[in-house]
Amino acid sequence: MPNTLNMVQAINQALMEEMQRDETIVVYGEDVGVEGGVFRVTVDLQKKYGEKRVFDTPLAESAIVGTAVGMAINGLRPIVEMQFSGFSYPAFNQIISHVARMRNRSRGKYNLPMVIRAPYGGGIRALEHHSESTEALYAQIPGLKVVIPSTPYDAKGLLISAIRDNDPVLFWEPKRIYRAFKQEVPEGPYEIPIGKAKIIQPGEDITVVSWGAMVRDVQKAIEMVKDKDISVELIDLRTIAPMDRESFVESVKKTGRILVVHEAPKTLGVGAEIISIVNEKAFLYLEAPPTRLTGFDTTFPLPRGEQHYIPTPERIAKTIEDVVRY
Amino acid sequence: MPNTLNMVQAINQALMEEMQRDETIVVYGEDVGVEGGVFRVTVDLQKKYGEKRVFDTPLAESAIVGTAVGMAINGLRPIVEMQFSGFSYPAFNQIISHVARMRNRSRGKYNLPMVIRAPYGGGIRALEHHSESTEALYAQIPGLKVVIPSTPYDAKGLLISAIRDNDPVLFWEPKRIYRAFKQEVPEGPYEIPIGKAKIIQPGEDITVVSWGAMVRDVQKAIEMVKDKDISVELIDLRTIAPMDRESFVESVKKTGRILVVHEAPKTLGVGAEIISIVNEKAFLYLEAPPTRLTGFDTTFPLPRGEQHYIPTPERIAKTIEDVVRY
Amino acid sequence: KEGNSASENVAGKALATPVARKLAKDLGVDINKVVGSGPNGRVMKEDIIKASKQPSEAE
Amino acid sequence: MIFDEYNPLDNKMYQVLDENGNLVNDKDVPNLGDDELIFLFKTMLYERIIDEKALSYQRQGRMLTYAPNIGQEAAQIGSAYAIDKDDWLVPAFRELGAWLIKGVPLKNIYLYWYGNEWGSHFPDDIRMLPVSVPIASQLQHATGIGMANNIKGEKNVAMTYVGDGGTSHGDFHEALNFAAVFNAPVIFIIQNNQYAISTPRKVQTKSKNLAVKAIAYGMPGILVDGNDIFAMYNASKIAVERARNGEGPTLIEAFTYRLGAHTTSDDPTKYREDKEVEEWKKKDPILRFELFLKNKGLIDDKWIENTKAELEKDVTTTFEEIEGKSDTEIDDIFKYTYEKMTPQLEEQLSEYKAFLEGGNK
Amino acid sequence: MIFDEYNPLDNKMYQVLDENGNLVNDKDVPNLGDDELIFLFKTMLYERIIDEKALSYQRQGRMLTYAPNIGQEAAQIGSAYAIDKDDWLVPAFRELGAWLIKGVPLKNIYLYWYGNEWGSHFPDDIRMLPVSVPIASQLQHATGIGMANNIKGEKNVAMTYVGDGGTSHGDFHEALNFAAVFNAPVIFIIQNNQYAISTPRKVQTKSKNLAVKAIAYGMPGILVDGNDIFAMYNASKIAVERARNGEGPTLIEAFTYRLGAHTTSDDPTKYREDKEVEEWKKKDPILRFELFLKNKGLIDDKWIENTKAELEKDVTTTFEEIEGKSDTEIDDIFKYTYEKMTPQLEEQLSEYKAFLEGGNK
Ligand SMILES: Cc1ncc(C[n+]2csc(CCOP(=O)(O)OP(=O)(O)O)c2C)c(N)n1
Ligand SMILES: Cc1ncc(C[n+]2csc(CCOP(=O)(O)OP(=O)(O)O)c2C)c(N)n1
Ligand SMILES: [Mg+2]
Ligand SMILES: [Mg+2]
Ligand SMILES: [Mg+2]
Repeated sequence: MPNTLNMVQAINQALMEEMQRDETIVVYGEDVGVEGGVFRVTVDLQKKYGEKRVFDTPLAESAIVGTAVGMAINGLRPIVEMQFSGFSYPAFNQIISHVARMRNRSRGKYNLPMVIRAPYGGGIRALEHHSESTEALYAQIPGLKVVIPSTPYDAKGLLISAIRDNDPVLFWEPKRIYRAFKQEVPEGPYEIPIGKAKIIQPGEDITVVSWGAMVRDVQKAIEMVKDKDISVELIDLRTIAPMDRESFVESVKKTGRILVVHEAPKTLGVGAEIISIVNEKAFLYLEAPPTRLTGFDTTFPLPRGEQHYIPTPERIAKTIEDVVRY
Repeated sequence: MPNTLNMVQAINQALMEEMQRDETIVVYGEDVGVEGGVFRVTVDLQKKYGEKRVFDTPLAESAIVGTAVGMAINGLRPIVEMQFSGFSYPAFNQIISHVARMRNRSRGKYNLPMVIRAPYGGGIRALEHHSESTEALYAQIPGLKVVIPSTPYDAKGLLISAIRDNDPVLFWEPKRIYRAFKQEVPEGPYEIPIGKAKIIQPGEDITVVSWGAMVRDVQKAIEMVKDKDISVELIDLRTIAPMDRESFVESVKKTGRILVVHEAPKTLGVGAEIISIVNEKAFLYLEAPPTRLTGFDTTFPLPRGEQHYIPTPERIAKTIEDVVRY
Repeated sequence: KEGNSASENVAGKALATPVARKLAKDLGVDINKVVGSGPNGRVMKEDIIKASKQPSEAE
Repeated sequence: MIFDEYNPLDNKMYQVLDENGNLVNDKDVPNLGDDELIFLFKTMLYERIIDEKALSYQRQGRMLTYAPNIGQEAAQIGSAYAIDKDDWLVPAFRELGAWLIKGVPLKNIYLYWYGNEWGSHFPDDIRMLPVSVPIASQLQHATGIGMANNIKGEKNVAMTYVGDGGTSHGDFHEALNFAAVFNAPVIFIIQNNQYAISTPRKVQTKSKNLAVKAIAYGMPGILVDGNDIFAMYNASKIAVERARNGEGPTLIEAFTYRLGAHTTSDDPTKYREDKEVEEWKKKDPILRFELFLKNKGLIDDKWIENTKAELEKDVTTTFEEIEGKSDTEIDDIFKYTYEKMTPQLEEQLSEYKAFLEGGNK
Repeated sequence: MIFDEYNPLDNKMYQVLDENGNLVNDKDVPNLGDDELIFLFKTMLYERIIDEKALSYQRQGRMLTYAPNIGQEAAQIGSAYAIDKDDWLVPAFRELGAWLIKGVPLKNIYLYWYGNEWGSHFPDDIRMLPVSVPIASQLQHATGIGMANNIKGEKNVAMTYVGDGGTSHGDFHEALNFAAVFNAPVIFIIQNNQYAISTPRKVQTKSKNLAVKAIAYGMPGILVDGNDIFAMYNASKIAVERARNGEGPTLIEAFTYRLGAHTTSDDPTKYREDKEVEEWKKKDPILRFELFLKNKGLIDDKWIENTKAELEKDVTTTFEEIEGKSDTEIDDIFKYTYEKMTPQLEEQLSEYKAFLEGGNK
């Protein structure tokens, strides 16, 4: 039977299967139990695995993450949800001061096999704080891994890897494409390695790096420039930290040009790091300035403005052309 | 009478004078009142201005910042202290969700003329969390300004500007040089503009950008390469956000080479942003890869390891040479 | 690693700094055809200037 | 004093008007004129209609996500009516009735939910903060406002709101603790509507009720029937007077119920029984106030019908004023990040405009 | 049951042994053998000597910043003695006595304060977390450990510590609330030593005492003389038994005093009167326990003298084992960020080593 799933379903399936395999896995957070999450990502988990392993908590992100630290030390593999990535900030101290550092602090006596999941990014015409793309905040913290899938297939495989990883992983789910499309997703477990980007399509003239929901928009842009005889190599970063530097460095050595597209603000966004790495590793191959197309350096606007904020396929296409024609 | 002050004294004097000038200024935080702060930065303020305007709070960073938001809306200009920048994380939600956004959220009805001060950076052989350099976390947040002085003179002038600014300013004080040296500091008020870097010395062969305590180490490194006939243009960024892009872009147009030196971890540190800007604005002038010399992508070590972490003048000198000889 | 004979540009694209590339463009030199004398066959500014002074060789 | 009589440790709940519109407690009828009573009732109706209209617009695809207040009108209006024009109102996001009492024009409110930041730019003389989405974070702002009043020697107070869910958050703890320590003139209203999205009150905390949490801060707390506008008004009035007299903060738990969904994105049948909802419908705060006013001869069905029609017209007109005309202006996205645009922002704005002017989108 | 007898709302403090070593409460003498009593006393002496030695090393420039425990030995040792080997200890940073009871080697402890991460790598079988510097954050870890025990069906408990200052923090609130909601087997010990650095207890909170804060979470709380090792042990033992029997968490306020400075960087004369310190010196927990044991004929001056000499030797030897030999190995800075070094870290490490090998530093 073909298993054609959207991203919500693929993530749910990964959770279902992994919880079956490993009974030390627990899932908790605000509204993840009875209701199955505000996006229904954890639906039916409580029915299947009971209230001990899947449960709702009081409304307190710091404690959700902080207790997960304790649980992980005490032999469980907690998977906790931040209802939106924009509500992870109350847990920021636990994340940076403990989640990221317990292994190093204890010189390996304690490690934290935990996953923090959150719906992430803009584009669903939501209230303030519900559209955040702040992966750069977390990707800069030593000791954390940050993963952002762009397809149902990847979401399942990456989440399984995240769950099995012995280090803490932030799993940020691009909610804009939660239900945007379905894909064949194999039943049963498979791992997609953390720290490995994916070349979505090879090309000769320019390297475009993106992740999450923006990948689809880049693909649309690529369609638009096809008739202009521009051949794009598209890389889906998939893991933001630790970053797969070789993927785009090797690509740039071939194309000589690179564009990073992300939804987060420009300043100190992940694009900055990618460009710096390209400078370090492929400087002599550069034929045009490494370029960023990103959200603005402003707060993400309320719905009546968000269409301006997220780079559109048209803007991406134009920027690709600009870089290639440089 | 000459006013020769170290940085602690210069900051204290700025606070003293500004509180005199403007009675809407209040100063509070953990141990800032009776004790005058664990580094004695706020010493004697309570004596002079009383317990209403200078006071100790319960131990709760989120409330310290959160109440400052309310105070600023209600007509005061609060200056609050985080005892160390590594203890600002419990306030992270207030900072990113409110401090940075109140003006935009209310379309200008409310603005927040407040300053968050904190001792910052490593090098004093302190306990865990007491040596953090995480300016990149805050500098990427739209709506915040982030200032880091490198001398007593600048500290006073920048702090006065920060206090008078109608937007929230994070004033991060490099504690390693709190008492490292004295400088002539004029009595009475003067402003050093926020958002303007300072060319500490002009040079021809390479641009070095740094800030805070690292500036002194770069200066030592410059001494070391002098006899190698390398002429360095040294820029003290002073404001991390919003960044004075022209300062280093114009410099690179002249030197063709740039090195950024900071204490924070490499990945997604402020160096990445500077290098990306150089790529955007001065690409065709580049004669060598823009380079970063930074802390490692690890947690800042406990005292017996910190000598390895912070780039030394020797490492800086070597890197300057490498870039120039490229 | 210091060899400057096995220039990579023979196979395809030149290794060069942005400054050198700009110079080549300004002087109307196809940088991919210049033999580099720098590390790893990097095309140096001098190489470009030299090439610009020579009549273009047969392809 | 009702704060002594109704000790939350005994789980006693303060009530004046029962479900049938009868006074359980004659002596506690607030000293309000008939015009005031009618004004309060009318505001409750207005609130209800605003909610119902918004929900119907939303169903028609004309409105975005909306958080209704149905069932909580008394908790909001009864409390907010106890503060004055110079006092501050610091909302969470579900206090429509309080905002209306504070004088926020409906146009602002609808504009906010319609997805435009200008909705939160209230008229100059309205001392209310914008909606605060991060749960419980606003309480600290209220405390800060109160602290500032003490510092400046002003007599204003701040009234602030949080949900039952919000009491679990660290910011709740810190805000109340600071308020007590600094004797800040703040009234903390918990709208305990029994749910935080799908999560029932009993999952939030094991404390006997939410009012007892006041003990942890050394401030008075009281459990009040939140569907009883008189009880809410009385308790709030006392708290406001205490605050104004320099006696510090107060915690009020308004025991109420969210009759509708959490927001229009929510389906409450997933986590609660219809029966429960039906039971609470009988306690509808509008119903009992209506009965009281009718008994008193202040209103009748005709009056209600006319008033509703008039209010509905106002609501419809207001919505139409913003509908389809409220797209964000591009400049506005950039102009309010700082007092003055940074060179970075100017550059990004002009690049984007150039792109659009190039005939692109 | 002492938790009923000593209601924190009445501000009653539980005490067994008074300042003069006399029993105020005969029936409450814990059922401990003579060897155990002597062990406890010896551990108190050991703790005192470790502190005093560390302070003197620090003054000599041989030790870095150090946080002494002097005066708080009973609060720490009395509580920690109530848990078993399989139970978890989740420290803040000022619980030296508890760590010793838990079996952490002094070498680890000194190594930690000496500035090397290996100090926090306790022997495999010791269920204790490293020092948690961010105030109150550790409480949530303890709650999580307790929740995990419930999920796994294990009978261990977690004992965790926080200071009076820490009770003001949001993390305190959330940790206690979660613990109660999930009925987690956790014992929360507040060491109320009257100061958070320079900030006195009365600035932290207006609550009657810190134990009443338990009411906000629906858990039992008790105020205990923290300088009385018997009272601390008894209250803790009951709390541990409750936790182990599935009755959930308990809050214990140990009323004590920090006789020394906050840390070696602190000068307490800036913020408190010598007189106050002198008053508290009379309540020294070692003093009263010593008197008790002497009255009981279990120890005498000679024994004390010998024991101190023996302990001092141990302390000196241990410090000398680490002094000057505890520089961090470069690889260690990189190796424990992740299970496996990332390519980035490998590169940074090898670049740095290459730099050093190039004869540089
Ligand atoms: C810090 C934070 N976490 C999560 C959310 C998502 N969220 C929005 S409303 C809500 C429930 C709030 O419940 P309650 O405080 O009882 O208020 P009510 O919705 O019942 O009015 C949640 C979890 C949020 N807005 N902020
Ligand atoms: C979140 C945080 N803020 C500030 C500090 C700095 N700091 C270290 S100890 C301390 C006081 C702690 O007081 P208390 O909780 O009473 O514990 P005690 O030191 O008295 O044992 C402070 C403010 C910190 N470690 N963590
Ligand atoms: Mg994992
Ligand atoms: Mg609620
Ligand atoms: Mg204390």
